[in-house]
This record gives sequence, C-alpha cells and structure tokens, in this order.
Amino acid sequence: AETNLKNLDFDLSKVTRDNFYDIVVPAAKAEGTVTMYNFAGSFGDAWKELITRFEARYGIKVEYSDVNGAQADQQLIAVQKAGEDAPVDAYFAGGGDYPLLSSAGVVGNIPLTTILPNMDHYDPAFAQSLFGRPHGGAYPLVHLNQTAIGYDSAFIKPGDLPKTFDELLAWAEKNPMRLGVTLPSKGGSGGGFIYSVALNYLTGECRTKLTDYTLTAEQAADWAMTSECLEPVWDYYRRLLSAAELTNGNADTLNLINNQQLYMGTVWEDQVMTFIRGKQLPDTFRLTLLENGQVGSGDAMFVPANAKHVAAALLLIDMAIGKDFQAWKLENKASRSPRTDLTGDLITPETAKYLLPSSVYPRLSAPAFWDMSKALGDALDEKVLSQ
Amino acid sequence: MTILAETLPTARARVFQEDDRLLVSTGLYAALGLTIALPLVLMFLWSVADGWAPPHVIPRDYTLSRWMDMIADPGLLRAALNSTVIAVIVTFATGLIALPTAWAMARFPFRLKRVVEIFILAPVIIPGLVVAVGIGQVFLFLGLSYSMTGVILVQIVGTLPLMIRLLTAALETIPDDLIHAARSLGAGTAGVVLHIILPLAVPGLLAGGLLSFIGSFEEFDKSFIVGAPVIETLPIKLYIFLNPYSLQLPVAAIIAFILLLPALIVFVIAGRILRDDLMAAGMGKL
Amino acid sequence: MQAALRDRRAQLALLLLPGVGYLVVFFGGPLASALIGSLQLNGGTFTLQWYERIFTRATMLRGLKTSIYYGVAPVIVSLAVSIPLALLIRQNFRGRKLFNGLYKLPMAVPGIIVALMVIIMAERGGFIDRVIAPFGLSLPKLVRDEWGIGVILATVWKQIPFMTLIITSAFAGIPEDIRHAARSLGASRLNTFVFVEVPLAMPGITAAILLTFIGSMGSYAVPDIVGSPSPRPLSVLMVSEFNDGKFAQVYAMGMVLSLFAIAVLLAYYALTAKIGVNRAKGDE
Amino acid sequence: MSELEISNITKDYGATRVLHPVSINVERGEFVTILGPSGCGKSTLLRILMGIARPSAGEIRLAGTRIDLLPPEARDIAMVFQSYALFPHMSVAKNLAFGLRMKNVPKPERARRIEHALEICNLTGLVERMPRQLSGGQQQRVALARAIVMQPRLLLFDEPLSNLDAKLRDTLRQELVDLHRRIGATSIYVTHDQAEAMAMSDRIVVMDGGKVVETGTPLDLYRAPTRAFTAGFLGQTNLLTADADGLRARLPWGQIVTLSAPAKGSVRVSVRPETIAIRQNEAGAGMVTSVSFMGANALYMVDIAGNTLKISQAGAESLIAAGNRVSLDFNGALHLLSGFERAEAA
Amino acid sequence: MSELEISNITKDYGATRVLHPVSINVERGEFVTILGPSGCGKSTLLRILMGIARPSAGEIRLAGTRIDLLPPEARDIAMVFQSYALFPHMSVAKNLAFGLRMKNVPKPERARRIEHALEICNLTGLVERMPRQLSGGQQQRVALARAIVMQPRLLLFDEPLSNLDAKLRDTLRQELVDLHRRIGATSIYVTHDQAEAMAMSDRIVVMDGGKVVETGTPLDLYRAPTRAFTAGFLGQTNLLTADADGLRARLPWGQIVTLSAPAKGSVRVSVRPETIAIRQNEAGAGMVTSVSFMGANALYMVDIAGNTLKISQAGAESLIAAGNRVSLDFNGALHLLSGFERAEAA
Ligand SMILES: Nc1ncnc2c1ncn2[C@@H]1O[C@H](COP(=O)(O)OP(=O)(O)OP(=O)(O)O)[C@@H](O)[C@H]1O
Ligand SMILES: Nc1ncnc2c1ncn2[C@@H]1O[C@H](COP(=O)(O)OP(=O)(O)OP(=O)(O)O)[C@@H](O)[C@H]1O
Ligand SMILES: [Mg+2]
Ligand SMILES: [Mg+2]
Repeated sequence: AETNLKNLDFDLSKVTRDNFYDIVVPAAKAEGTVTMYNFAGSFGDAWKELITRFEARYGIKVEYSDVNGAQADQQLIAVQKAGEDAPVDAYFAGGGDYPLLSSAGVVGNIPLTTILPNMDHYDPAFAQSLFGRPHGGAYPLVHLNQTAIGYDSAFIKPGDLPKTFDELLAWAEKNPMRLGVTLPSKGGSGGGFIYSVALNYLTGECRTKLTDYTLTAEQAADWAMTSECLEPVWDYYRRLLSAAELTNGNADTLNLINNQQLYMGTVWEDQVMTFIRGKQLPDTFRLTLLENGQVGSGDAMFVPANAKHVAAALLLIDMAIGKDFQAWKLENKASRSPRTDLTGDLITPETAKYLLPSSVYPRLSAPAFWDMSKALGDALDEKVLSQ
Repeated sequence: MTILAETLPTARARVFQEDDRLLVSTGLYAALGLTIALPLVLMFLWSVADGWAPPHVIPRDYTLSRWMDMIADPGLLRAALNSTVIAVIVTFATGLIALPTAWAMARFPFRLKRVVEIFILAPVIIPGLVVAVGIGQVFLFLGLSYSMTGVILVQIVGTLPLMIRLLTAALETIPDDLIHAARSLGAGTAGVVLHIILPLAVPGLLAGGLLSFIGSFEEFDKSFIVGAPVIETLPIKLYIFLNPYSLQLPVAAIIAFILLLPALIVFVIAGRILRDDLMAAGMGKL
Repeated sequence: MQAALRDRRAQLALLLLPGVGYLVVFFGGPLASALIGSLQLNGGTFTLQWYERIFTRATMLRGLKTSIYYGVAPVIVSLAVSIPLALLIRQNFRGRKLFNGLYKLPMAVPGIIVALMVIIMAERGGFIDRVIAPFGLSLPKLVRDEWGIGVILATVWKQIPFMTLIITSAFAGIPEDIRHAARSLGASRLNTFVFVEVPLAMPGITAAILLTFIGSMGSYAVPDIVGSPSPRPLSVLMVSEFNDGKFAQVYAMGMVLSLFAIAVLLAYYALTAKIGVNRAKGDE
Repeated sequence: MSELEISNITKDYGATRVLHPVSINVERGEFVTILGPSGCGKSTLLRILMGIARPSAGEIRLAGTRIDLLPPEARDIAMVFQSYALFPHMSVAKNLAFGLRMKNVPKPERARRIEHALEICNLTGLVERMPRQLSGGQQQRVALARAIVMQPRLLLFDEPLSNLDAKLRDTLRQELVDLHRRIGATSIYVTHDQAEAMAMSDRIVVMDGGKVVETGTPLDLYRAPTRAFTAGFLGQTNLLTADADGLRARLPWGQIVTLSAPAKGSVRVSVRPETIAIRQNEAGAGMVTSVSFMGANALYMVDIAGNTLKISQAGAESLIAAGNRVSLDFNGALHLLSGFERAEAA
Repeated sequence: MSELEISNITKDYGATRVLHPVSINVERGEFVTILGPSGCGKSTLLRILMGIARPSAGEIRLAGTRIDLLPPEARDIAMVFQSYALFPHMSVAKNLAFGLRMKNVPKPERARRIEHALEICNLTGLVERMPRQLSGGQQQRVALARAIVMQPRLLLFDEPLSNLDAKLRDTLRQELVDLHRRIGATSIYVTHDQAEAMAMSDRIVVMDGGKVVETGTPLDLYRAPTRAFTAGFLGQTNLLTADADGLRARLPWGQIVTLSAPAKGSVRVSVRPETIAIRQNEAGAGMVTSVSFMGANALYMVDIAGNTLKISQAGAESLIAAGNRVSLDFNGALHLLSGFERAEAA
C-alpha cells in the first residue's frame, strides 16, 4: 500500500511480520524515543505498566501524555492541515474517532495488523475494517469494551432481571426512576444503548439501512432525522424516559447507583470494573446483556501520518497487543482483547463475578456503528427530548 | 408638622448595636462555613475515602493510595513547574503589554473609545473554544506550536482584557498634575514612566497580576491546542481526569485540590493587596 | 496646533498598539477566521446553513433559550444574595477584614470543580440527603432537574463574590452625607435605601449584572455536569459539536452566543447614553 | 423655655471624648453660629442634633419635646450639608420634592411649597436641571431650598459656604442673611471662618477642643472677649503681658497704658491691630519689619523690644516702609483677658 | 532686557480662544501676581510658561533665551501646583530629591540643597513622612520646598493656597512673602483672591477673559485703577455715574464732589467703601438697609436715591442700625475711571 508517512527513516514497505524486529528494533533504537497519547483517563495505570515493560526491554524512552480525546484529535487535524510534524507517535484513541481522523488524513497508512508479529492472532473482524470502515490495518483496536446493563443485585432479585428490551421497559415502568439511561450524546453507554434498541426493533429494509456501514455521518444523520423506520425506537424511548432517569454520562449513572438512587443503568463493562476497584460501586453490582444484543466497541492505537518516531511507535503498539500485556489488562481493567487466543476463561473468579457472565458475552455482543449511534442520539434529542 | 413629630416617637430607629455586630459576624461566618468550607472539606474527604456510599455521612475507611499514586507521577511536578513559570511570565508580559494601552485608555479622549473598550472586553465574551482552534492554526503557521512561547502568547489573549481594564482604572486615578510636576522637575518620558506612572500603577498591576496569574494557571483549551504534549501545564496534565462523562469522584477530588491549592494560596495571600475599589472600577463599569 | 494634534494622535496610536495590536493579531485573527469558517461549507462555498440549523433545529432553539435562562436566572438569584450581603459587609462587624478576604475565594475556583461540589453536596443520595435522611426527609431533585437548579446553585456560588465585590464598592461610593441628607429629609432607612442608595449604586449594579450574565451564559462545565440532559444550553451543544469536529457549526454557535452578549452590551450602552447615567470619563 | 435646649451632650468615640459636656440654648428665630477651629467637634454636635450620630450622654429638647432618642426622620429639623449632598440622580425639582414626599405632604401643597422655596432661593428656571449641571453656588442654593422647603422648626448649616470661592462666598453669605431675615427660622450655623460668623449671626458660640469656650453677640465677643482663644480666633489680635496696678499697666517695653478694668500684677491683655496707631519716629521703640498693603488698610509687623506686634492702619495714604523706626499709640483702654485663662493661648 | 518676556502668547482650544495675545515682562527677582476671576486663563498661561501646554502663537524668552519650544524638563522653571501634586508614593525627602536626581545633581550637593530647602520651609523633622501623613499646610510647604530646591530661574505658583482654610492661608501667605524675600527668585503667582494678590506682590497683572486688563503695583491699582473691572475686582468699590464739569461733578442724588482729574459730561467714578464717611442724620438722603459687623470694621449698605452704596467704617464704637437715615461724606477726590471703559463693568 502507498504510504502517507512523512518521516520514515527506514523502509517500511519491506517490513513483514517475519523480519519485523530485525528492521524495526534498530530503527527504533536509533530514534531513541517515542511519544504516546492516551485519551482514556482510566487507562493511565495500564499504560504505565506497558511503558515500564517497554523501556526495560528496548531502552527506548516513552514520552507519555494523558490527553482529552476531542482536543487531541483537533490538534492532530490542525497539524496535518499545516503539514507539520505530529506531536505524537502512538495515539491511543477512541474507536469511534476513526472516521473523523481518517477523513482528515491523520491516520498513518501502515498495515499494522499484517506486519506486527503480535497481531498474528488478531480478530479478523477488526483486522481490515473497523465498524464497517476499511482501514487496511492502520487503526487496530488494542482494547475492546462492551456496553451493558448494570444493576445492584441487592435490590433486584434474579427472577426480576430483565432479559429483553421489552422486559427492561416493563421493569422501569414498575420501578419508576430506578433505571438510569445515559444521554447518548454524553456517554457511549447511552449511544450504544440507543443503537442496540434500534437493532432490536428494526427489521427488513430498515435494519439494512441501520447496519449500512458505508453511510457517511451526514447520510446517517439525514436518515435518522427523517426516516419513518425509527418510530418504534422513538416510541420505546418516549415510554422509557417517562419512567427512567436520563443521566449526564456514564459516570453519572454509576454515581447514582452508588448513592442507591438508581438500581439499574446503562454502563460500560470496563468502567464498572474501575469503579468497583475504587470502591465507588457496591460489591453487589452485576452486569448483564439484553437479548438480541448490545453494542461492543473498542479503542485503537495508531501512528499518525506525520509521526516522527515511526519505528518506535510500531514497537510500542506491537508490545501493547502482546499476549502478556493483554492478559494483564483483562484481569486488571476488564479490558477485553481483540486477540482470538485470549478468552474470558483466563480471568480469575474473583474478578469474573463483576464482568459479564459467559452466558451472555460474547454471544450478545453486537458490533458498534458510532456514526449511526451519534445520528440516532441527535435525532432522539430533536424528536423526543425537545418535543 | 408638630403633629407628625409627636406621633412618631414610638418609631424608634433600630441602630446597629454591639450585639448585632456579633450576630452579623456569626451569621456571615456560618454561611461562609456552610457554603465554602464544607464543600471543600467534603471534597477532601472524597479524595481520601475508601468507599463512601449511603447511609454514611462520613466515610468509614480511608486511603492515601490515590494521593500517593497521583503525586508519584514525576510529570506532575514538571507540569506544576511549567505552570508556575508560564503563569509568572504571562503575568509580567501581560502587565507590560497592557500598560501603554491602559494609559491611552485612561488618559486620551478619543472618538472610538467605546468600540476599543468593547473589543478589549471581547475575549471575555467570546467562547474560548472558538478562538482556541483558530489560534492553533495561526501558531502552527508561525511555528510557535509546542513551545513555551506559544503557550505564553496564547494565554495572554485571555489575561490581557482584565489587566487592561484594571490598569486603566488604576491609571485614571493618577492626577494629571503629578505628571506635569514630574516633567517640571526635569523628568523626561522615561523618567515619568519609571518613577511616577509605574509605581502608582502598582495597585492595578497587583490586582491585574493576581487575576492573570490565576487565569493562566487554570487555562486549558488554548494551552492544550498550542502546547500539548511538549509543554504540559497542570491543567493539561489533569483535565483528562475531569472528563465530565467519566470522572471518578475520588480522583476528581484530588485533581481539584491540586489545581485549586496554588490558586487558593495566591488568593488568600493576595486578597490583602487586591483592592476592591480597583476591581470594581475596572470591572464594575462598562 | 495642527502639529500638536497630529502628534497626540500618533502618541495615542503608539500607546494603543501593544494591547490592541496584540488582540487584533492573536484574537481578532482567529475570530475572523472563525467567522469566515462559520459561513463556509467544507469546500469553501458560502452558506448560511450553520446558522440556519441553529434557528431551525428544535434542540438548538431550545439550547438558545436555555442559554439565556442560564444567563438570567443566576443573575437574579446572585443579586438577591449579593445586595443584602453587600449591605452587611458594609457594617462594622467583628472579623470583617478576614471575611472580606475569604468570601472571594470562589472567584478562583474553576467551574468544573464547582460542579463537582454541587454533585457532592446536593445530588440525590449526596451529602445533604444523607444528613437529612435520618429525619425522614429527602432532598428534591436539584441536579439534572428541569429548572436547572443545580446549575443556578453552582453558577451563583461562583458569581456571588464578584457581584458582591462590585456592589459593595458601588454602595461605598455613595457619600455618607447623601444618605444622611435623605434621613434628615424624613426618609426612613428603607426609603433611603430604595429611593437614594439603589438608584445611585445602579451603574455598578448593572455592570455586575451584565458581566455575570455574560459569564454564566457562556459557561460550559457547570451546565454540562449538573444541568438537565435536555434541554442543554448552546455552550454545551457547542462543545459536543466540537467533539464531532463540526467546526463550522461550532463557529456559528459561538458567533450567535457572542453576538447576543454584545447586543445586550450595546443595548445597555444605548439605554444609559439616553438616560445619561454613568457617563464615562474622557468621552468628549 | 428656649426653642432648642442642648443639655450636657457628650460624645465619645471609643476612648476619646470628642465632645465634653456641651450645653447651648437657642431662642426661637435666632441665628446662632458655632465657630471653632477644624476638628473641635462642630460637625459632631450638628450631627447629634440631626440624629445622624448618637450622643453618649445628655439631652436635647426642641420646642419642649425631647428629641435625642428620635431617628432623624422624626425630628423636625433640616440640615444643609457642607458637601451639599444633593441627590445626583434627581432634578432640582425632585430634590426639593423628596422630603415632602417622604412626609406625605399632599401634591398641591407640595407644589406650592416648592414653588415658594425656589423663588426664595432664586432658583426658578433651574427646576429641571440635574445637580451636575449647576455651578457650585447654584448647588448651594438648591441644598438650602431643599432644607427650607421642609419648613422645619430648626435649620442646621454645616459650613455650607466653605467649598465656594471667595467672591461667591461673599454673595451667598449676604443672601443667607437676607433669607433668614425673611423666613425667620431658628438656625444653627457651623463655620470656622470668623468673618462669616461675625457677619451673619445673632449670637456666636465659640468652641475649642470639644468644649464651649464663650458665647455672645459678635460685637461683644470681638470687643470684650474673656478668653485669649476667643480674642485670637475672632479676628486678629496682639496678646501682651502687662504689669498692672489698678487701671494702669506697664507694657514690656516700658510704655504705660490704661486697662479696661482694674487689676494687680502680671496680666494678659488683648489689643486689636486696628486700635494701635503707628507713627514714623526716628526715636521710636519699634521697627517695622514688614508691611503688606491690603487695599482698605495696610498691615504692619512691628518689632518692639523682642515682641512682634500686628498693626493695621486704615486708608493710609502713604506707607511706612520696612526698616523704619516707629512709635505706637494705644487708643483707649487695653482689654483685659479673664484671669483663669490657660497658657495655651500664648 | 527683562528676565522673562512673554510676547503675544495666544492659546486656542479648537475654535475658542482662551488667551488673546498676552504680553508680560517680569524683572529679575520680581514677584508678580496674575489676578483674575475663575476661567480667565491664568492657569493656561502658567502651563504655557511651564511647557505643559503649547501656545498657539507667540514667544517666550527667559534670560534672553527662547524657551517656548523646549520641553518642560529643559526649561529652568519650577512650579507649585494648586493640588500640590506631591508624589504620593515618595516620602518628603524623596519628593524633594526627585528633581535633583532627574537633573543628575551629585549626591552630596543634593543632600545639601534638600537640607537647605527643608530648613527654609520649616519641614525638618518631617522628611520621612509620606505625603498622606501630612496636613494640608505641611503638604503645601513640601510642594514649595520641592520647587525651590531646584533653584530655578523662575518659580511659578498656581493658586497654591486656595485649598487651605482661612487661618492657615493667612499664615502661609506670610511665610511665602518672607521666603521670597530670602531667596529672591523671580516668581509668578496666580490667584483669584485679591487680598492675597495685594498682600504679596511687587506687581499685579489683572486678567479677564483671556486678556491683560491692567498692570501695576498693588497700591497704584487699588488707588488709581483705570478700569472698572480692576476697581471692582481689587477690593470692594462703588461704581457711580456722575455729571462732570472740570474737577467738579454731581452725583445722581445731587451731592457735589471733587474728581481726581478734570472731565466733562457723564463719567464713571470708583469710590472705595472706606473712603466714605457715614453720619447718622435724620434728614440725610441715605438710609441704612443692612449693617454687618466685621470685627475690625462694620460694613453698611446704604440706599441713596435708588443707588446702593457699600460703606466701611473702621473701628466703629457703636453701630448705626438698619433703617436709620444717614448722610454721606466723600473724603478726598473721587477716582475717575478711564474713558474707554466698556459697559460690562456696570
Ligand atoms: N467616627 C469617628 N471616630 C473617631 N473620631 C472621630 C469620628 N468622627 C469624628 N471624629 C473626631 O472628632 C473630632 C471632631 O470632629 P468634627 O468633624 O466634629 O470636627 P469639626 O469641628 O466639624 O471640624 P471641621 O471644621 O474640620 O469640619 C475630630 O477630632 C475627629 O477626628
Ligand atoms: N483642555 C481644554 N479644552 C478646552 N477648553 C479649556 C481646556 N482647558 C481650559 N479650557 C478653558 O480655558 C479657559 C481658561 O482656563 P484656565 O484653567 O486657564 O482658567 P483659570 O483662570 O486658571 O481659572 P481658575 O481660577 O478657575 O483656575 C476656561 O474657560 C476653560 O474652560
Ligand atoms: Mg465639620
Ligand atoms: Mg486655574
């Protein structure tokens, strides 16, 4: 593939999975340093772990920065426009940011999934495209996460636990203001949820359109705003929101559950783990997925087109996807892995009880389509909330 | 009229008395405690609480590990240092740039003054985000991105308006005759500026400097786009944890304290030199 | 004479240059590019669509209304607190100096931290709720509520010191004799306050009102965190558009917000110029 | 019973006593001036009368009713402030109407009284002006009108002319006197300007250091002060020590003079500059050290045996230049100051 | 050649001419007062001399050198401002040292000169005080010291006493005169207080409406003003119209008087109040309308045939009460005002 990388100091086109370390390690050592961005506040400790291992192994210094995803995206876009060197070499960015970043030409054109040795067990579902967008391996997920329904089992008997979207609605109407639904535009668990609702209620033509990954963001927005197909979704939300609490974000939902104001809510699996570890959720907190599936997603690590330390960045991403680190991440952060050889069985039972049970995951995990989620969220605002 | 005077004696005026004074101060300090001290204390408790769910009014278990983790980050110290250096330079540079302009605003009558006044106030009115993106572009073009200089230059946009206004207010109070007297005693322009205007602008400079310092210390949007990741300030380092959609209260509480502490210290120290009348003269008229 | 005048003009220009020039380059430039950006499609063709969206989309229209509401409501509440507070501070109570320094602390607290405090204190199941729970009481919904009470609380908390400071000075600027004169002419304390002190402090009070209005209308963190998820004020919607990379939309929204603030300011100028209060020094 | 009876009023600010027991009676329709140096407590006394400050002790009666416990708005007193204290946000008309509105005077009566006050104070035509559009003298007259429109039992003036320039002060002083003659309100006028006090008042109360020093008509106080303080403050004077024996006394340089009252031993006398005649005399004991021409008179400073005397000569056709020797003639009896005079007046 | 020559200075602010061509010469060591009503352009002229304002036309020479184009700091002139303009952030010592530092006077010399100035102005002991810790009179003296320490060729004073109270003004006026005598600097003193002007100056320049009206020594101007404006501004006067025939003239009420110079037809004369003697006389043509006791003298207002005359009687032992009829005696010749007098002085 043609490369859009500006600062290559080695012949990238010659690199294969087999000769990767032979070519890249010396080049990376020559570069001597690599800059990494992390957009997820809760991942700092994980990256610290990785960096310690990386620096010990290769003796290459990692300059690490926690960033605000949106700001960093805009920074990189601006840099790209100006044709300057990128300030970062390896950027851990939201999976949903790909369309924005790639359309601005920020993503470096490297077939990572085919040349990184540690990606030999990479899930083919994400290897060449992400949520229906082809990226040719340049934007590989290194962390998977799953939206889910979380509940405090102290207040909900196992028999009462909703299993479908209809049951969830019924439960909410029976327990007014005890279900928290994250506003889609303020948290992925909400965005994932609205898309999951749509997946559940739309059929035929409508469903085809809903899962048409070739739609651009504008087209998706147009469709969501105008299509009759979505009436069932709006109806569902109208009823749901008259009985449930609309919250201002993932953390907001969890916080209200910790305050024992809500008993159930839309959540991210990995974030729940972080909160449990920080004792900000009760021990009795559990997760489940609804029948017909809820959205799963992930975050990627990529090399910007104008990165200065490409070789070192490759080496870092390679290590991030390595089995050791992925296993560590799974146990400690409930961060699922795109590696096919790393399954839930590896998790200790102590941790496992806070994660989605294997009866529903990965069975009920549906692929995300963030542009559509976003479109649905905006349309929800317009058609339901603002009426 | 005499009738009036005779019917009124019962309407004895309440005069402020010794016991009222005690009442007032008790009331005011109680209000202060409830609205300012209590939230701060609770925030501190959150930062050291190891789990804090209802019905507990006060956490049962405590931990310092989060503080330790946070403070152990070597980047934090560097960021704090950066922030301080930047804030100091921004404060001085702002004063320097603002002085002549404030002098013109205070001393020269001219027709477009109102327009200039609004323009100077505009950065306070226009959302920072709108400007930040534009500036990012300009700075990349000028090669100022990722540099201390760039961050300083961009922060001054935010601190300049208040400084100019406060200095203008301070300079307006210098009588013309003082300048004339200095000139009649043989001082040239430089002498007048150095020995008369600058010393007399000190209250304004202090008030403006204080606000500039705090403003610079807390600025995020513009600094990030221009400076990160090479120049990391405290807010850049910490705001990620304050992402409103995923913030964890205990961590956020620690961050809040780290961000707040220097500002609070400066404010408490400088509260003494911050002259209310100047603040009011600078901001209390449009 | 002519030469002197020109000389003075040159002096004026030279003096204005550093401050105004700086702002023209580093603020006016970006602003102009934002304005141009708000009128362009991606390709660079002229369009008003971004503005059109603001005035046709229900979300945005409600957002605009909400922005105004979030601008006005805190001002009214702050005023109701600040004026009595200013009057109390004027009294010579014990510990006045210390209080005078302490009450200004909120001015140094970033909005996002204020929002955090509101969550900690006033969220359902939060601190106050827990304190009053044993008495069988519970707090009404103050965060995320329709009336934006949480937002108003947080904004008011942050703005009261600023407002109080300015109003205190406005009252302090009224000569004692004027108050005494009113009393000597038969006005009670209340009448003196209403008919003499308030009108005289008005320029300061209106300035404080306008600046807090502008400040709260543009604030983002507070309504984002403790405001109702719907409707959201324009400032929050703007950040959300920014996160989606829709710059043109962000610019357009920023322009509308700013124009609104500036319009209010100009209306104020026009009004006061007519009434003739508050004549600025140096206007000739 | 006097119209106003001020009995033993004291005022302390913390530990400092600003007013020592002060007692003053004012008769109905009288124009009394309180005269004293800056800081002697004049304003404090007025403020206590007005009710703006509270006395630490003592009693005040106005027309027989005790008023010291009433709030200012309930006293039937109006005051003209040194700073005028016009309401800057009200037109002249509104300023005048304010007090009447506060006292619920019905509208037609209000209009009538305002009309009258405007006329008295020469303000017709300025009713719609705002205070800042008025000159100092006009502002002063508005302040006055605002007080008299209330038709108070008692009118107080706190140095109302001190902010005006000399020429205007003269004019307004005259107007005030005329006005008082016309409306006849009982008035207390505070000033530190002796010329003002003498030209205006029925009676002068001289104050110093929070105490009343002496009270009397302008003429009495000027001609026969009992205290050196009064003599020095009310016009210019020469204070001399003389060696008395009956009605005759010897001045330090040997000159023999007549006293106004018999005394024995060392006494202090006050001699007004205009009562000494100066004569050029090569053999005179005095020497002119300076001479200033004051228009209507010339003021000489004469050194005589180590004493410096002020001598005023009216309408002198030719001046005696500094450096000339002169002799002095004391016309009439020298005024003897009261014995219990303190040294401070030296 | 005079020390200071002001030739045809004019000043326009936009379209309004504030100074019409003004020319004044001042001799070395002379103390000249510029006297005129408020707004007549006195300060403007001083500011032009100092270099703070620029003349629209004209020339100024100091000791022969043209200075009107020099910046203020290059002129050898010091000024005492009405507001004192002390540097509030500097102690008295620093205020005094400022000008010397600016002129790079070496340190020992500086100390010596400051010492001297402090002594002259009676300020020793106050050197370390800040201006706000000084009383008005003390501030005034510091302002003076700060100017004289510069040992300028020319000293300017802009109403330096007008902010002080009457008593203090008298004292400092005397001090200023003494000081001038001691240091002998050429001085221009601006005031609108005629008593001040007369008491202090070698020569008075009377200004009105941006023009010099008349110049002369205090005595000459007081006794023989050529303009009604001068007569009225410099002390009090009565301006009368008389019907002249040679040295004799008839006043409106028929009284015949002598003139200071022969004239013919209707003329205007100025009569000082103190030159008229008043005599109680049941058959007199005048009637006393008011009398104010001024201490050293009494001031009568007498109505005579529709004219109101001011009459001052010195040291009157008993006053003539208002309402009594009096007759008037004019002592000496009445002063004839110059013919080309405008009506404005009426
Ligand atoms: N609030 C106060 N606290 C303490 N001392 C005061 C207060 N008000 C006045 N004084 C003191 O009381 C004394 C009398 O003051 P007052 O104002 O009555 O003087 P005054 O005779 O009116 O002087 P002036 O002629 O300067 O107006 C002064 O020494 C003054 O310092
Ligand atoms: N900057 C200016 N622009 C326009 N007119 C001015 C200016 N400065 C002074 N004037 C006018 O010039 C005239 C003379 O003013 P100046 O200050 O010289 O008077 P003055 O004789 O010193 O009066 P005073 O005794 O009140 O100090 C006044 O009518 C004044 O209004
Ligand atoms: Mg007083
Ligand atoms: Mg002047």
